[in-house]
Amino acid sequence: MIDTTENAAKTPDHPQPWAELGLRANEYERVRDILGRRPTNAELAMYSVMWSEHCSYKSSKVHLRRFGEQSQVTPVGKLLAGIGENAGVVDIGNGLAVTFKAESHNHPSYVEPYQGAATGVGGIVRDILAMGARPVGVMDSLRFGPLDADDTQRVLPGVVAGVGGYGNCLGLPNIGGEVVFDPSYAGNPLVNALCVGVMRHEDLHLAKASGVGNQVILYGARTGGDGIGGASILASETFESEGPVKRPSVQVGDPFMEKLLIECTLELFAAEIIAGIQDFGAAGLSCATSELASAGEGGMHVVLDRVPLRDSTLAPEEILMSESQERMMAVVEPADVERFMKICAKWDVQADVVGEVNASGRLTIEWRGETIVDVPPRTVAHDGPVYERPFARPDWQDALQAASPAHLARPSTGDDLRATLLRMVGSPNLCSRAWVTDQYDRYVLGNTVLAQPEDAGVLRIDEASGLGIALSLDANGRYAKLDPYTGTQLALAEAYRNVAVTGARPVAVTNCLNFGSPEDPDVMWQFAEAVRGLADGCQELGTPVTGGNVSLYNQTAETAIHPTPVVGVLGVIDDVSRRIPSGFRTPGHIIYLLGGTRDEFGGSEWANVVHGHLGGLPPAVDFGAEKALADILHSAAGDGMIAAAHDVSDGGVAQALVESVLRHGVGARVWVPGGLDPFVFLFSESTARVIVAVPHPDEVRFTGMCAARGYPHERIGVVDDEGVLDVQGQFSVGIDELRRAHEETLPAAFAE
Amino acid sequence: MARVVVDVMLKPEILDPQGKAVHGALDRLGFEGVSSVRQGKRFEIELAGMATPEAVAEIEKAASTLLSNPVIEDFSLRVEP
Amino acid sequence: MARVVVDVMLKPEILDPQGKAVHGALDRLGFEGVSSVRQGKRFEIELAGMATPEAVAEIEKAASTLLSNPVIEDFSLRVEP
Amino acid sequence: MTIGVVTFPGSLDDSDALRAVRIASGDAVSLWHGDADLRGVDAVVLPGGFSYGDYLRCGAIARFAPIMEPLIDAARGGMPILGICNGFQVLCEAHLLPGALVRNDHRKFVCRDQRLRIENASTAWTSSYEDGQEIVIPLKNGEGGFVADDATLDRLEGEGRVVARYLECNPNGSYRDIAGVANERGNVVGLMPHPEHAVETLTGPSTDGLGFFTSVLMSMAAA
Ligand SMILES: Nc1ncnc2c1ncn2[C@@H]1O[C@H](COP(=O)(O)OP(=O)(O)O)[C@@H](O)[C@H]1O
Ligand SMILES: [Mg+2]
Repeated sequence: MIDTTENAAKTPDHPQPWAELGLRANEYERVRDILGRRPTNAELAMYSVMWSEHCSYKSSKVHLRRFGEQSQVTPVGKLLAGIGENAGVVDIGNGLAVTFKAESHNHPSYVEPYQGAATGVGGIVRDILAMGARPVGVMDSLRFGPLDADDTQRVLPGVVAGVGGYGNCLGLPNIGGEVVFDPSYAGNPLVNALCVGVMRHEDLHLAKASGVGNQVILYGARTGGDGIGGASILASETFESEGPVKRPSVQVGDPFMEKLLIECTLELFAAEIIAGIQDFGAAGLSCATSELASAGEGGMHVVLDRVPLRDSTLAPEEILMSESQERMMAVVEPADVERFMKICAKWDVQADVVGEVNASGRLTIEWRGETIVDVPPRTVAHDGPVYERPFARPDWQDALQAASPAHLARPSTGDDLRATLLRMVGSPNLCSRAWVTDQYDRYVLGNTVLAQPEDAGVLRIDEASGLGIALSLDANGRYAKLDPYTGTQLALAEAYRNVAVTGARPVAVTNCLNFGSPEDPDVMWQFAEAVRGLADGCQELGTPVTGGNVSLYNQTAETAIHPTPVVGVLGVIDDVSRRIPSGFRTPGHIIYLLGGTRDEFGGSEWANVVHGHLGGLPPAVDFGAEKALADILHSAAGDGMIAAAHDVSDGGVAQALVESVLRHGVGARVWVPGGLDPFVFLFSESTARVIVAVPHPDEVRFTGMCAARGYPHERIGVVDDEGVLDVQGQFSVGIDELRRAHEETLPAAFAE
Repeated sequence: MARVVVDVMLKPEILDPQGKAVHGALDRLGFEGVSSVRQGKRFEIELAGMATPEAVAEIEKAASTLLSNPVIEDFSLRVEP
Repeated sequence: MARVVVDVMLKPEILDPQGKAVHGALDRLGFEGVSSVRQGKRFEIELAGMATPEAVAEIEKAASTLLSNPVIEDFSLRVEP
Repeated sequence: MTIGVVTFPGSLDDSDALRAVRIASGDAVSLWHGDADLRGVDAVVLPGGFSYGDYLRCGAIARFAPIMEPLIDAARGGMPILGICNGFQVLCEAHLLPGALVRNDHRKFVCRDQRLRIENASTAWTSSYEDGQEIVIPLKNGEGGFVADDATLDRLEGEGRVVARYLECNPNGSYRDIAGVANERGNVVGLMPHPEHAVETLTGPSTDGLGFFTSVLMSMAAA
């Protein structure tokens, strides 16, 4: 029997499975208050999925408000859309705008690595598309347990193949990301995907259903029973607490369908027949209808029978909750419906009118001629519960910070330093990522100016003027564990610097905040600190947070992952032909280290690789210095003074030098600056530093600029073609040996 | 020498984009009367020895862990004469 | 309503990297006594009507033109009860 | 001189191929898979991508698109046709070129800057090169292993129809390191790597790919 609104009003005491659907008793009571009766099953499905942690941000909202309170102006102008929209939109000049956002697909990728990662890419691409933008690139930030753990062997190849399989098939270049190994992610891999898109200012489409009489069209894939309850159940509960109502909760992606959906949608935009649009993410129709209706001024009526199904046995509440991929919803004026359908037919995309915008102020849904949903849409989509979860600095935090790395044995002779270097460059977090990134197409679309292994991805946006963008995605869970406030700022600083070394001007920020259970006050404190750190950092840098994503409950039993705030920074470069690449190429170029080096090893890769140690304080952040450094790089790029630049971060100057010489297989002679301990010089992870290669004729001009701005700069070596990296007075090591150590690790780990 | 065949198909409720594409192509090429197509994998496993119950049990275990992912796929196994 | 199953396998002389990889994985997991693995495709085609000789002949034609590439693959077809 | 580039559902490198034609100073025309019409072009590029999602077999479904009928006729009549990656697969499926392309031997998608040797500089698409010239252009595929039986391979070698061969590394298990082949007449060429991604210093590893496009423009101008 159909549970109609009429029926619900008559049977107030009918027991309902609200707890199994993830609602708390107080939340269920609130639904009853809002409706003035018990919800129907369909309404219950909608509220439960939309009020889940994943969709409602109920634990994180109070903290995330900080981002919106900041200035929404970037160094290149006002945001065209900010927090609250599907994705933030940044004006980059020439009438063009860029939108970018990252999203997590952690738990699905653990359950079914290939499909979990693939549908993660698919979801974020639709988000960008729904802003009115043509997607032009993707990135992926990945974290796994130890490299040699069985589960990593199972999960990583599937995740990488899934990210590649979906993105490659869509024809979106993959321009960067991260791969990190740490025991804290064992059984809890993190798969964060980012998409960036481009539009003309006038094409900005915001998700809303307005205009009484306008038609609501569902287009794309048919709706099936896959992924039902995925949103509320997959993402918002820990692995252990799997309740009884779990359906097969994995979705399978169809990137070909998505490619058609993209081309079709872009043609619809160009034809100017879209009044409002919404992608289908988690929570499917529940989400799309209630969000569209809630953001518009009127109401909406939907005839659920008109939703094309892949499985005719689905119940109405299942149709509302299904997470079938590759679907979109558009609001279209009646006169345009025919043209809409024609364009869909051209691309072989199914489209059906499923509803209409009205002035009722309510979202009503009918099934077999009866009303099964009648709700105020805001209460579903925007006015969900908000929790002020208790948080407190963990009682172990002091002990962790007191366990300084100062007492760890350090290499003292040249031979020791050489052995340490070789061990580090081959270690899981510092070795070459080529085994992963060679599975991604970085060339498609023909606008990729820089991609992996460069510090940031750079895309040409406007062929005529050379206007382009740069993007980097970074995080360091070890730093964040030691101090979540500073650790988050370090992620911001690194992403900012990675963008700056290409010569681009960093302008805006997105994030994906991966944490454990918000019900644990320790975790909630980490989260609050991370948000505070990011907000303060962005304020200082003048780069607003434009949007982001939160993934909570990343934990197995009582153990949470390291707090892992992944930060994405977008930069603008006026002329991509001025970009600075990262590798040394030309013998005779002079190598400079910009920025000051201190004895900073808390959370460092050296402490991790050599001693398995995590303790002390992470490196200090200095946003003033980061800004000054970015300015220098930007000016130097404009004047063509620098031939190569590479960020110094994990593994220190040693790692940066190794990557710089291996890029084009040249050699280098390097000396330890006076007054610096060779070990500290090589392996400290002090921030606000880069190494650059300067052609001899530009040297005076370049150092003059650094001096004028009071920025520390030290001549530390010269590029040569001797085939060795020589650290004078300490050791030297052949490029071939370095290359082997750097490149063997991942292929060996995943050899068949 | 015996042969074990393992067929792995996506569960019925899971989207099968490949089957869908093949179905579409059959329609366009004018092959009529097809109501659905599902595409799966077929493994032909040759054993060095006989298909003893132990050997088959081993392959069965491999089928459920390595050859298929029970979250999205079903498998069936048979010994060929 | 009838079902036609089409199995498509690479010709024996064509290298089958997937089968080889499965074989390697079986070895590493300690499944012994496997002498070779080949991986192919299985199509389950549901007909709207009966499996008349004409309908089957149609599917046979589809199998040899669309579902398999005769340069590298062999197929076999059977009607399931 | 006009060169058409066909867009199938799932074509990805079509805009790049059009750009490459323009950079080589040709007139680029976009062709649609659903039209049985070559719009009067002088040559055609079948671009890379995942037509129909590469489901079933790469190129197997695209091979039956309406545009393939006039294209197959034109190919038989001597029109220069270049199939890049997915386009190569379509040409093999259409039996305009011998052999087939199968899953990479390492079973992973691979994207790398690939060194090649041009083995035959007398086809419609390679006349700007020298025989034996080495070039570096991007390669990106999941099913790029060229296979054929020995007799076919011997015939291809004997008739000089191996157009390009992989050097330094065989990235996908292709028999005899074959990266590209031609039909008997030399007007139809299939190539697994992507010359259209190596036409600008800013975005490619080299500009070595431009020669494919200048070759055909020059040979047509001469004809
Ligand atoms: N999962 C990935 N996807 C794409 N590119 C990646 C991925 N992981 C790492 N990379 C790329 O590999 C290079 C090296 O990565 P990493 O050492 O983490 O860079 P950095 O320390 O500068 O952030 C960078 O260009 C980065 O973008
Ligand atoms: Mg970097």
